[in-house]
Amino acid sequence: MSSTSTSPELMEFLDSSKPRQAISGVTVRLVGDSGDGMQLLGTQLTNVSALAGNDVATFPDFPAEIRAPRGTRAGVSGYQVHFASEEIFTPGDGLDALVAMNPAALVTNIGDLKPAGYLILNRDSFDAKDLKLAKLDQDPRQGDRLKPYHVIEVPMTTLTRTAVEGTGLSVKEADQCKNFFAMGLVFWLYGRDYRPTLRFIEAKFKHLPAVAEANRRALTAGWNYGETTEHFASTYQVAPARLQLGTYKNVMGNQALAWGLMAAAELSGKELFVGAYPITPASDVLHELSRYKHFGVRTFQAEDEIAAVCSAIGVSFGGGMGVTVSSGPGIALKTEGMGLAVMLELPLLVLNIQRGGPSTGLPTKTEQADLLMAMFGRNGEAPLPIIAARSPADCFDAAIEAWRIATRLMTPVVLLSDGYIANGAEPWRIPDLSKLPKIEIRHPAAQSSGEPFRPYLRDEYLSRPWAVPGTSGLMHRIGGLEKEDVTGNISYDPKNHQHMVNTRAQKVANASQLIDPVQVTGDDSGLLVLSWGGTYGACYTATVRARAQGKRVGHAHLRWLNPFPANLGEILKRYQRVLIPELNTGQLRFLIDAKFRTGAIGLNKVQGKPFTVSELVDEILRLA
Amino acid sequence: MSSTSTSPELMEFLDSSKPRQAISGVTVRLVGDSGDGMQLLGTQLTNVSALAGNDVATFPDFPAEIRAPRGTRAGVSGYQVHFASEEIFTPGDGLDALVAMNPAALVTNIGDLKPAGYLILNRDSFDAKDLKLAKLDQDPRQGDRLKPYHVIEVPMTTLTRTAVEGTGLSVKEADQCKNFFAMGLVFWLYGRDYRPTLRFIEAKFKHLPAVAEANRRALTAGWNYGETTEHFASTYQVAPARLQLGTYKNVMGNQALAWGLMAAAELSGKELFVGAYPITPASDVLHELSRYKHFGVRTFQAEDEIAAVCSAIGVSFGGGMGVTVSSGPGIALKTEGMGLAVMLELPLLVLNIQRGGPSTGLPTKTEQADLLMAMFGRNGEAPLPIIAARSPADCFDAAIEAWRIATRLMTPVVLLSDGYIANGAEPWRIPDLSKLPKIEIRHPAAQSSGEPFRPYLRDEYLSRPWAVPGTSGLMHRIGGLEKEDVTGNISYDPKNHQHMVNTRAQKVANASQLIDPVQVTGDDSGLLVLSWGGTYGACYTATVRARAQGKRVGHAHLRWLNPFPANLGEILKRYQRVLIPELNTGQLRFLIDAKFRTGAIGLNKVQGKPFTVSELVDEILRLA
Amino acid sequence: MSTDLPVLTANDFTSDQDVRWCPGCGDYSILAQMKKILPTLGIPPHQTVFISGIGCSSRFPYYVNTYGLHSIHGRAPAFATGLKMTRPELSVWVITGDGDALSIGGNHFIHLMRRNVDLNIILFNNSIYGLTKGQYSPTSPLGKVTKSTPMGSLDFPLNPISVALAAEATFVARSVDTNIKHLGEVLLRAARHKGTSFVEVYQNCNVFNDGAWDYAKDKAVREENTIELEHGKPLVFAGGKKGIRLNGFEPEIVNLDGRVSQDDLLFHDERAHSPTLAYLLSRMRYPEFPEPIGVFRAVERPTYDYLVNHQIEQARVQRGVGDLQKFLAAGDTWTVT
Amino acid sequence: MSTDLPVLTANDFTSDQDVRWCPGCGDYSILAQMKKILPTLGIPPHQTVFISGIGCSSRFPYYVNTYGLHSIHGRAPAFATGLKMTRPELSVWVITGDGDALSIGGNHFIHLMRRNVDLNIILFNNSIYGLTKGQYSPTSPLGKVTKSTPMGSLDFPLNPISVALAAEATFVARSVDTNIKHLGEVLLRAARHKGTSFVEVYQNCNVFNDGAWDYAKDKAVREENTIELEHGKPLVFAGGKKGIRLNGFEPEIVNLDGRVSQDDLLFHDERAHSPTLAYLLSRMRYPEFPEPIGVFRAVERPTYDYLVNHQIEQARVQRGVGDLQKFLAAGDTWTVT
Ligand SMILES: Cc1ncc(C[n+]2csc(CCOP(=O)(O)OP(=O)(O)O)c2C)c(N)n1
Ligand SMILES: Cc1ncc(C[n+]2csc(CCOP(=O)(O)OP(=O)(O)O)c2C)c(N)n1
Ligand code: SF4
Ligand code: SF4
Ligand SMILES: [Mg+2]
Ligand SMILES: [Mg+2]
Repeated sequence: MSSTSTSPELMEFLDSSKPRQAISGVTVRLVGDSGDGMQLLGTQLTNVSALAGNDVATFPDFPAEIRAPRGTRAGVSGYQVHFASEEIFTPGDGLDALVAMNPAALVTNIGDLKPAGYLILNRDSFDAKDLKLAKLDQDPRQGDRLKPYHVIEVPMTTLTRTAVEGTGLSVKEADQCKNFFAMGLVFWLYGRDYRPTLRFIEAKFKHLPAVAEANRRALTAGWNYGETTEHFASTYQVAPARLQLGTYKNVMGNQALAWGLMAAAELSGKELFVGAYPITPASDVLHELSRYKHFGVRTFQAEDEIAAVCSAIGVSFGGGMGVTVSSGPGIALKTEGMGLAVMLELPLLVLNIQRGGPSTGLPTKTEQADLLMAMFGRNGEAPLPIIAARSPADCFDAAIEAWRIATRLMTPVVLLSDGYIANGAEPWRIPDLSKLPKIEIRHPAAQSSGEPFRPYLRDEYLSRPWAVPGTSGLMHRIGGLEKEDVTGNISYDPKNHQHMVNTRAQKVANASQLIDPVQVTGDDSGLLVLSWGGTYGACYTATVRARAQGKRVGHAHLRWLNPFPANLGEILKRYQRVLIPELNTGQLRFLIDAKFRTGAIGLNKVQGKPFTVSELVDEILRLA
Repeated sequence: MSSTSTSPELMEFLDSSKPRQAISGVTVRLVGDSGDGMQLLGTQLTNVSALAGNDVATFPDFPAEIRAPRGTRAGVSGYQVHFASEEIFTPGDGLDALVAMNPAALVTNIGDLKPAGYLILNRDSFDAKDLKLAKLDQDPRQGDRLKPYHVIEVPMTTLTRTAVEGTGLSVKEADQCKNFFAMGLVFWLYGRDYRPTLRFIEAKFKHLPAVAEANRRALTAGWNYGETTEHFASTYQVAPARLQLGTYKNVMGNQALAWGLMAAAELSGKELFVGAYPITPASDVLHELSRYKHFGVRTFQAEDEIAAVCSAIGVSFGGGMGVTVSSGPGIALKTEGMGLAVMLELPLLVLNIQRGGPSTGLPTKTEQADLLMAMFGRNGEAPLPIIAARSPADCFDAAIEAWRIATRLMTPVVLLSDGYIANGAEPWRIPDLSKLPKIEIRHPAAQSSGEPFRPYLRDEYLSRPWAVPGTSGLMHRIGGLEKEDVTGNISYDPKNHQHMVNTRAQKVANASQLIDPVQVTGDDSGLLVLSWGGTYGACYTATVRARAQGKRVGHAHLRWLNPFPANLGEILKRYQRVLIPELNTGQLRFLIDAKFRTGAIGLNKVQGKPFTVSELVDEILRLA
Repeated sequence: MSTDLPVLTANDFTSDQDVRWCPGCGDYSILAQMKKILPTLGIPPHQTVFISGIGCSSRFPYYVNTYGLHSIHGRAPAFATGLKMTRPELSVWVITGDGDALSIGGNHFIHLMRRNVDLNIILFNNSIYGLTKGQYSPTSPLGKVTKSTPMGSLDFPLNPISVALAAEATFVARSVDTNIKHLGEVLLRAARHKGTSFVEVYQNCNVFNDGAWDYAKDKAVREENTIELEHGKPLVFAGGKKGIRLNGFEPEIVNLDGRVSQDDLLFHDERAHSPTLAYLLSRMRYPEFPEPIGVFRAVERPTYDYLVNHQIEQARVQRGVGDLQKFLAAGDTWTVT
Repeated sequence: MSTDLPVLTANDFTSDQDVRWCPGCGDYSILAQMKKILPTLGIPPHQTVFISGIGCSSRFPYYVNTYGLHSIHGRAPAFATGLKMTRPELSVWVITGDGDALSIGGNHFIHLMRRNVDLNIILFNNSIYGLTKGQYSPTSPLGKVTKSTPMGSLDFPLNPISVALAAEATFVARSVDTNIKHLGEVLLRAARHKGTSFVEVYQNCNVFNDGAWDYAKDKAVREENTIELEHGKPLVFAGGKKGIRLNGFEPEIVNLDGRVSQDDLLFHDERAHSPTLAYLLSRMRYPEFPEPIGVFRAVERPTYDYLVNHQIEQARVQRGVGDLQKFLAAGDTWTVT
């Protein structure tokens, strides 16, 4: 299913007879029961908005249970979409519209709706049973609580049932179409082109024509409902954003990560191998990659995370592209294997899609609390480079860069993403692969001198040769015991050990010569906001806003956490204060303080949720 | 075999006819092939010296191989003993005497012998084959190399064979007695009482009377050789040290650790459980404890380190004393389990007998490089208290203190020791258990209200109740998912998560109210030497010496690495400079810099060996 | 004060937590049977402990009003072993899934079996990873199309019963979630066995692997596709119309049509000295054979917890109860006065 | 340029490293046999890889002049699986110990078996932890007194052959370190088998467990205590004087004294469809029975590395070789101009 819609004007045809109000951006959250298809609804709204040329950022949020009890608060699943005619970097703070499919969804989300925002409810889901499931004594629609909002109650279930009558669906099946009714209504309200969704329905229900027909009808019914009801005085129009020239598609973080790995493989002339054990929110990387066997991608669902990392090291030993992906608890299990990779000095990517911790923690929630584990979570002195992706689309580039460093320096690299990035979506400019720099990899050639091969002879970056089994004359044996430099033989010599510890550290430090210096946006004195990973968008946006309010604020974002870019110390010095916002208790701040002794200020949130821009703005205004 | 020798005068009877020279302390190193019994020899010398009332400190050093090829450099095994008439804290730097059983042992150790020191060689082991095994082109006794020393060549093999003639031993067996010959000679030289060793021989070879007799004869022959040969002009006499009043015995670190755990169990009214998987240098804790079943000690050799830590957590859940012990690579495997223990808030001791890393590293060598793994080696925000033992005897107290905090705060505690402490030995004053403070543990009593039990209701230190299965009315379920405070129910609530992350951190921080403030010896301004773990003795001794040379130097030693003692920040401020010597690349320094932003100076050695006092003195003189 | 034991009911074993499995999940049925047999064991809730790993099935402890530990993925046997070694008087159940027990937890599983710790381990086998939303598991058939194997899985499945038997298990049984009478009986037998009782339960995951066990569940066909093992009885199925006979080492299906009589059939012996018969039965798989349900093997061997605690007692008899002060003061000592 | 293959010798497979096992260790003998068979396989050293875990036995790779990976404790099968999936043309050997394979590595071991990755795994079974100086291992007998079990071990031992068979192994064999002819032949058979070849070798640790296998090694008694398996042949031992007959599911020893003939004996079938016979043989343990040595089972099943790479090819046939640029540009896209 490939379609390139180059002209937003097409939408004219779908336009409403009602007046159209132009706005620069909208944040909508769709909430309902896990079984209500909210994730699908959100994905479609994201997609059509992206296709409309808007910039888009999303935030899906779902429970840990597969199917938490229907109608309960624990079962509420949500999807937030922010689309705009300007470049945006977060899924938005306050909601312009909230679509709530049941009382549990309403009460758990209403707090985020802006005053005067649209609250669209499924009126059919507010009977006594629904209220009881949501543990409500009283109907939340009674009293003054909803007064501040523009409440629109729609009998969605009834209207959907009517719309799909005659398709042959059972009542239960018919009711499952109501998310498409809601979708139609939302699409109408924001002037979205629903034809991509019609195509989606066609493809998805190829083998269930009745269901396809019912969903199409529900979607149209929702649209028509908006057009005919008196509730809405006007529709809203969000013009295309002026993004960089190019062809775009909408990507989720885990998808972009998978594609980035495939691109890195291609750029380095390797075939990709990913050893993984399923774990939320990392599994989708495995799922995605398992579909591309025709690209030579080998995925291995190992018996556990230990086997996963070890299999990947085995692959790298064999000259392949060894990658492993997991999340917190799974990464904890890989630490011994990662230590071995440090000792072997083989390239390896360890992807950690961070989630709420500690322990099993909050599996479906986001957090940035595995940075120090990435730095120090191995026995002995076992440094390795660490890179963090900053947004869904950025995962693509981060994967390539990680592999570039891993192969150049013959070292395992940790790539940090998180649940927010992994499941979030944004427009991604499709790169021209032929223009991306190749990843040069040289394997030493066969040798017939009869001399023993020297696997730890180093180059100018202290990187050792990647000799590949099958090459004649290069037979060598390596392992986890300390080894003599150059020869790679086991060595218990004290001086050699010191030398090797220093060398491994220096090699990782050398990465700072291979990575970009950190760049600052905004002011170059006053307050510096220093961010890493998925908080990029919120921090960037907040600094823009703070400057708009006349504050002297700069923003720097760290892509590499280890080593730090060479110019970081010098940049930190320019500012009077440094604010480090993190979704942990201050892990980067800890590293920065230890290294630069800046006395940075932390803004720390550990709630399984990303920062809102306003939380950041408030803090910046307080400090700047 | 219990014997209390209260009177060093007994030794008179064993005294030599040669003149006796009184000295305050001696450092002897015994080196030979792994098969030569050097460890046994060293242990005996340690023992008799301790029994003579000397203060003693030792440093055994042996290869990773079980039996490295005989006579090679890789196979050299050594044991250094420092005994003195004053309190000492290290096994000594320069050697007063070196006993070398073969050429490989000679060339790999001669560098540490002081000029004019005794070099005692087994002349029978210097034939062409021996030289070849040691990869020597030339006999090291030739040329000027040994000129600076007092070389005494003894045909030990020949003399031993003669001595044991008639006992019925084969030549091979006879040759195995030559370490006792060497022992006799050394005992003679330093006026050691050899009767405890005779008792040892009797007990050890109870079932091999011929071997016992031969060893006895070899020992006596060695003694007599000293007495009759012209080589020695005098013997040396080291008077008893003026240690604190009390009854002493000689302990090795792992032994003291095991006994400390048993004492902690007794003090808290618990039975001890240790789940472990063998690993050097931690296995001896398991071995030692497995012998005390009549104390109710249950040892469990688990299938791996993961099972080991999990079994211990299971025990703690059941109200028992759950302990697990391992070393670096094994601890790496425990990280997921430790994270769970943090979440469960159950007491647990995780003992890490650190060794050279990373990865398999240098299994039989010492290092302090797992501190940051102890701090941060878990996914998510998972803080726990960390204590480090400072010497072999101190392991006893550290174990008790660790368990006291673990139970008081319901938290896993990491106890760090290292290979140097584990295998080193020193005199230990046997405590009066009845005078040690009890470890108060209260388990909530049965409840019949029918109300659900609240497992996360906290006390003034934020500690939760330790309700034990089998208690009626307290049934509750806990796990690794984030839980609601007080009730312990699973909770995905953002605010609760923040609260729990903060609470767990605060609880660990509260330990600073329960531990001793850090104490400074020496000057309270100038240079502060800040140490932790096994470098205590060397740092203490070095600061004493530096002060003796007129420098303004203080010494502070950290027993708790997390949290830091409450007064640490204030103490650091008093000094102009802070020097942190560590057997790693600067891990404590990193923590100190991050927390106090002191800009401490590191002295870092990663050579699998402890600091020598003079290395430290040199650095202190340079800085103070 | 009355000393009568209160009569317990399923209610006493019901916790106050909402059950959060998908509607229709086979786990409900297993929970119901468990809550039915628990009150009959004469063990009060507070002397019962449920320990689980991670997975849908591993949520089980939250739903029974006993002590419970929802641990980490695959490691429940290790927690349970430690607990039982030190608290042998407690009744301990381990709840696990096919991924939990046989993928990440395979090693602890076999070591639990060989040690024969006196506890019960119930494996909810849905041949899929439920909680992580549908990847294949070690019991998924070859060629299974799942989220992680879009072209079909390539890993030859493990047979949990075979593995348990090879790992020296003393009690091995199988049942089916919806065959509630059978399941209840098997759980009861497991509870009563001294030693590690391993029960594999075919459990339907109606969301990610619906119908995987239909052949063993559907009333219409289950008599053809399963065979109930009864100690000392011949292997008869299909309502008495068919049986299993031995042909060398291979079982074969025979019609009990008169020419072959029950006496010619293979007789079940759950107490056989060697596990070979049980192993042979474990190799009978659908569709070639009806799959045995019931108790494959039930033999006695001293339990690990017994042996451990017995050794403690022995040591105390041999050496006296340890006196720590005396112990510390013993050996080569000297006194500074 | 000549295309003749150079004739290889044991020397070509000898590395420049000093061998550091204890004098007298059984590992030497296994190394010698390995270096004897390697040159006969027609695979040059540079296409051969040895992967090991940690233990005395796991030092093995250093001593053969091939590519080698001395990995971490228990995980060698995982490294080897990754390597072989991506480099199926290499000849891969895994060297492991009884602790390495069955204690910490038990899970990887069973998953290797079921996947049937085309490699050879040789377990040096000395029934002890050598490298860590003498703790009991999963194959140590009950009651074994070791450093960690001064009153005797309580863990019922695992039977490596039974476990391998239950984990769906396709090639399972056993030999003895000093029975060099037999060992050489078994290693050769293992090398030639397509799929995972598992060989248990009884290896003497003369330092920490000397004599553990004397019954199977000593010339004087080994004929009485072992039985050489030969495909299609009756189970005869003790120089032809005794044999093994089946009594129900239990083997029994019979004297071949004329009243019982070879035809009455159990015949070995290493290719049997079901692994039950091999399993039964694995249960024959000293001292009750002579222990079988040789090949218990050797059957064909597609190898994991083949299947993985075949799926890649299939995908390419079905969907064409992937064009990444085209792939990235596909789907719902829009262009900003
Ligand atoms: C260390 C670790 N790895 C992975 C996971 C993710 N995970 C949770 S449950 C599960 C498997 C569930 O399958 P199964 O054991 O069959 O249980 P089911 O959900 O089917 O009942 C996985 C992979 C985890 N929680 N921890
Ligand atoms: C993670 C980890 N745990 C423990 C060890 C220590 N260790 C090394 S080898 C070994 C067991 C050796 O026994 P086995 O596998 O039977 O090999 P053998 O030495 O007998 O040949 C152990 C426990 C280790 N190196 N790594
Ligand atoms: S996903 Fe499957 S196993 Fe899990 S609760 Fe739902 S139906 Fe049951
Ligand atoms: S300890 Fe045992 S297994 Fe290890 S090398 Fe020595 S004899 Fe061999
Ligand atoms: Mg499952
Ligand atoms: Mg072994």
